[in-house]
Amino acid sequence: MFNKVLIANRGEIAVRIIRACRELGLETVAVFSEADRNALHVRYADEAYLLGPAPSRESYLRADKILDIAKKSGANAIHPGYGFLAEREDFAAKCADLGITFIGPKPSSIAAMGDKGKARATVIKANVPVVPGTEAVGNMTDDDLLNIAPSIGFPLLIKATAGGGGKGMREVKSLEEMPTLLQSARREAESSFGDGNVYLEKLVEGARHIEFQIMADSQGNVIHLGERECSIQRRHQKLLEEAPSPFLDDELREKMGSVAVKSAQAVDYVNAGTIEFLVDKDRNFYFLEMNTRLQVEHPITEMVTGVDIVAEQIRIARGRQLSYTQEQIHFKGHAIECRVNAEDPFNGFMPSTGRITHSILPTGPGVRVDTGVYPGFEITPYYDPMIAKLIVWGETRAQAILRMRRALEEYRIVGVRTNIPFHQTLMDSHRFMGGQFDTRFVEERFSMDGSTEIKNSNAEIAAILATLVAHKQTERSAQIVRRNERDTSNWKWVGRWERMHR
Amino acid sequence: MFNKVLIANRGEIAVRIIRACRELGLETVAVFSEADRNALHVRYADEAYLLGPAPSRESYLRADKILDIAKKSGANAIHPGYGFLAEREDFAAKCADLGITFIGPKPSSIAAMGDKGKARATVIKANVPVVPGTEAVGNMTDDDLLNIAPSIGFPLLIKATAGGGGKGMREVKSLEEMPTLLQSARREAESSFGDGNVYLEKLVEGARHIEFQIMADSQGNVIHLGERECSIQRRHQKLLEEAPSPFLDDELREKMGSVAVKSAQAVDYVNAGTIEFLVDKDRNFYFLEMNTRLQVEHPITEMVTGVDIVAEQIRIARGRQLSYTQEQIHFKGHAIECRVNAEDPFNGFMPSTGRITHSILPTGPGVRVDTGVYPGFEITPYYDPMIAKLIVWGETRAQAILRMRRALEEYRIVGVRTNIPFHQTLMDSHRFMGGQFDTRFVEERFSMDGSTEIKNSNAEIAAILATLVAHKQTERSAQIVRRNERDTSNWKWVGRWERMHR
Amino acid sequence: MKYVTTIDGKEFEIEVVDDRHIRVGDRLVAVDFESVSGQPVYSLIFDGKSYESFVYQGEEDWEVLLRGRQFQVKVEDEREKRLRAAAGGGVAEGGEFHLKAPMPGLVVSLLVEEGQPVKKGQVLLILESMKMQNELKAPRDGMMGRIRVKAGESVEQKQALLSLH
Amino acid sequence: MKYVTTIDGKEFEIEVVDDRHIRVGDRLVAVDFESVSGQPVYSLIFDGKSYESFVYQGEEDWEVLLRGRQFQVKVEDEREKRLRAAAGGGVAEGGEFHLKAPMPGLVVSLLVEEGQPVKKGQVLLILESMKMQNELKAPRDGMMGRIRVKAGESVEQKQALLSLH
Repeated sequence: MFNKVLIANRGEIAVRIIRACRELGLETVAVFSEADRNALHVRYADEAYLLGPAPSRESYLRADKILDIAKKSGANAIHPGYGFLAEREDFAAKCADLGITFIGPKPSSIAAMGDKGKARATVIKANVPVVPGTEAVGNMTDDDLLNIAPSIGFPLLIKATAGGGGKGMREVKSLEEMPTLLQSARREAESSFGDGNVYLEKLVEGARHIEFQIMADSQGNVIHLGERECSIQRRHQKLLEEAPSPFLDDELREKMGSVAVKSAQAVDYVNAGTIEFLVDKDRNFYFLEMNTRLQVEHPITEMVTGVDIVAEQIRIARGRQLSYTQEQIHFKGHAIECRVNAEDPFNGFMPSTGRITHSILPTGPGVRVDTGVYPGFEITPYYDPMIAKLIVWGETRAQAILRMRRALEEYRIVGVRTNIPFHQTLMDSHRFMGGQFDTRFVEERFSMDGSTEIKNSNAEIAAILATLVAHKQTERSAQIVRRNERDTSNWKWVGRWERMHR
Repeated sequence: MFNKVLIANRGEIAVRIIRACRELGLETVAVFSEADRNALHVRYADEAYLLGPAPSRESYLRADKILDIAKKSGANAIHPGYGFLAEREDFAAKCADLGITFIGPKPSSIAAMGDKGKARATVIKANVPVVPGTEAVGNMTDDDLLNIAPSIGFPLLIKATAGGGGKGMREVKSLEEMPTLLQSARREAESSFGDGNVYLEKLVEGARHIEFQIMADSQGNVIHLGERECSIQRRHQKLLEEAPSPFLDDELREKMGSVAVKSAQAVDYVNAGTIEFLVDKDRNFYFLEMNTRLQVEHPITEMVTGVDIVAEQIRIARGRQLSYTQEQIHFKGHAIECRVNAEDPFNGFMPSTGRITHSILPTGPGVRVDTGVYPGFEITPYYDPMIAKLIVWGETRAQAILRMRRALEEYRIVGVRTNIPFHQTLMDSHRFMGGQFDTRFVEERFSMDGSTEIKNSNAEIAAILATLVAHKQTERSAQIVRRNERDTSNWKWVGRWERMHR
Repeated sequence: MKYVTTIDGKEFEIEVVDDRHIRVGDRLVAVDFESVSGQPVYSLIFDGKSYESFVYQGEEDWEVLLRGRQFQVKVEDEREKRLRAAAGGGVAEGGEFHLKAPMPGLVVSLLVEEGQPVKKGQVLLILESMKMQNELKAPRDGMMGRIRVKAGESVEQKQALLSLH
Repeated sequence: MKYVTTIDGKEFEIEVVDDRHIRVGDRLVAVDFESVSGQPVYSLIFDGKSYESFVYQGEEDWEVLLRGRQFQVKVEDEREKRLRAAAGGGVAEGGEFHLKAPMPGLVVSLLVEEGQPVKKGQVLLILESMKMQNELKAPRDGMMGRIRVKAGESVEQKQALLSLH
């Protein structure tokens, strides 16, 4: 049984995993790029080793170096977190070869679900409903895809087979625009995953994106921990998740949960995983894909079930049985997660980089913040812009929204722009409060302007604030000019000396 | 029903109450002293009014000014927090006179329990067991007390009748030393509470300090939310609390809980309150006193019961029924609170003041921090040294201890010394882990030195760290000297000019 | 000092009387204004109400982030205001536009050539940053001027990328 | 640069070879040492192990707070060490002791008078700070020297309160 875990990741998730290890009494090994020498995961781990330069390809994606460090440090397990090497079959297989426990599923399960095309084929065999789309598997050429597209019908989606997080995804409205979009999707997929393969899927309109957390042990027990509502997205990037979904009732939850379990069983799944579904207006649901790893938004499930998913992952990897049966999983209250990104919501969500000079975290009852940044830390352009996850729990959805609202109001981050104002505007949106949204909501029916009434009532205050700051600045620069005058007086005097004595 | 709440307090508890109000949709009014202009409670509240200079007597104890501000701002309720005006019958009565809801018990209950001597008499009538001591009520003279003392027996405790938090408390070993100690106890009581009255109580040896949280509504429903173990104290100041107590079983919990409820009923109690008990080695328990207010350590009860005590206080004050019956209160897991004080544990717990220049809060699953400070805030000598409460929850006591250990390790506060190392040493103590402690543990059987084995293994690292810092400093000052040499070169040149042309 | 402060075309006349008082229009009001922790975070107590805000200097105007809303605020003292009124207030519309890199990143591809006419909203260049492909678009119709970068080139924030006539 | 660093009487010979290497005794070891956020917080990666510590300059020695333990560390370069050895190393024991206020506060009462003999541990003065009455005691036996404060007086941190011969 392992006792030292290497965390092959960075940022908040590396910190999250270190916490779980420490609470289980396991030693931790961090790896880091040159940009991350002072990152929190390096500071919190028992050991830390440099991987290489900042770009991921030269650091966090260097499987060879990571395995060398595992050997050198004596780490006998690796937790991959999400992203980077988390869904790389070859990496999981190499760990096994070296006698290192990969804290995740078997390589074969990663392979079966990692290629999204293959995954569809696999679950179709297990009678799991899927979104209509390409069913052939493998390297389809542009010609193949252009031929098949009309039979699927428009609008449709081009998706990266190795994909995730909306990267390499394009929406296609007509056959005419498809060649260009295929090209750009492949380009993005190649640059994100080193694999330019894509497949097609019918675009389900008015759909919700709802996923189920499953946990499976090596004794063959598989349970689900309920769903997460992930429809609040922008450019296929999740921005906010909640559990439970306001759209599901107990009956549908049970039905989808058992399909999720069946999907996991279809690939002999072990450890934590997530089955993503699309749910249409009429409550038909379709398997989208399986994420064979820990999910960014796992904390909301932890908040409503009381299960520590990362600790449970580690226990499973140590060969233990699941700590819970399906009957022992109870849902209590409502949890919401806001992803705090270094992006300017008033400027097209443009990424923002720079040094965090000041920060105040919201705290208090029912609030959890998972973050890897702190005052003094530099946000670089090399990695994902997500700098924190703000998670709240409330007895009801309404209470959770009120709590999230006050937590967002309390949160201060200075030095980079963040999307906190986006989340604040969202919390004030009547459609969001009413649970009336689908995956297009943010892009199509949401505006950062919010209520003009509220805006007008604060305009005078904004005017006063700007005026006072501008006034302060004018006064200060006047003082600097005066001080400089004094400072240079000696030089003037030297000049006079020169002239006098020339 | 009120809609705007004035919070007559400062620091973490003012922030805690503002959060509860905001989550209930109530407007908040902060009050502040000159030292607290930039305090978090001022920044977070909807409105804020200056009370006066830093000393409490000129600010947070100015009931008259606070009531004026309530009128001016239209606040129709006041939450007193703990300390300051929280247990002042006259203040609660004045609120009622002005039609302002006092979020707490009736003035008569405060009076009945606020004078500790009267409280003993009241509960004795209700057949609640008390620690042997003075039963007469009122202003006992030193002579009265010296006469009674031998019949109680030594060692005994002198306690302030208006007291709380160990202020004005003295332990007396013999009649000879009693006059001096009476004098100093009265002096401290006078300065802390404006009331120099004291009473006597037998010192129960090997005792644990265990308290019960009760909640009562104005319809006459009274429930308890279980106990808190508060035996980890130093100079009668609580340092760490946990729930449940490792010393209690279900049977004793039920018995003490029903006595707690009976004690509250004896004074027609409404709102949140705490019954403090001493429990001796043989599990006999004695009523000590009732705190007729929100308690510092209320969050651990919130963590194990899921009840938001402050929100419930507000609901009760609005005339609502309790949200829970006794049967609906379930205890889940284990919670621990460490009080983080600005005190140097390596220097006799001397208070430490100064500006906080940097801070990183521990976060993640099961961790809550209630604090009123942030980087840039100045810790002044005017108020209580407690700057934060670190609270963790775990499925078991062992898990809570491991989680607290990792949270303490993560916590960074720079600018003032804190007692975090004390808590770290405590978490490593085998006696603490084994639940084997009483109220004397910290003072008599605990040392900050901890295991010498661990200390030795880190000594080399400490030596390296100090050497590298010293080396860096030497290098830096060398550079400054060199830079100054360059800077002054112009002046030398002027000197030369002068000499040349003289 | 008297200021004319403008938000969305609405003007506020604000006079800073002394450290503790301002006049808004005709009203004299007590203000308690502090910057927090030496950061561009400001706490304002105005009429008893407690506000906190981030105030940044933008390219031209001040940006005020208050309660989740952003305000573009122009602050001018009386003299500036008069000067601008005298100049006619017209800001040149048709001049040359210089596209600068809004963040550090990698130029993934250039979608236009020098001398080519472009339409408002047309994608000119793709910049990869933080693992996202960001499309930089033309702010108006025009003709491509000088292009200063090549595909595959890394650029710094604010580095000039290309011009539009 | 070579240093002799002492903790609890135990000496460590540490040579700073360059920015990335030190020699501890005979061992040459790679170190990665950084201060964090410009604070007296230091991150040290030594032999692969990651340590973080607060390092403060105390009155005489360095104070290192590491994993919940505090170490008093004396760092001397070789030259200082030799000078001290030559001087015999004896620090005067019996000299005058000046009691300074360890924190700002209010002198509640003075329990001694000038010229009075006092015993080690005897309470000399009560200082109220942060709502606590703090007893300041004699560090050794001696005779009271000059008393510089009165009861009821507010004092600053490090202000001289009284002397002990």
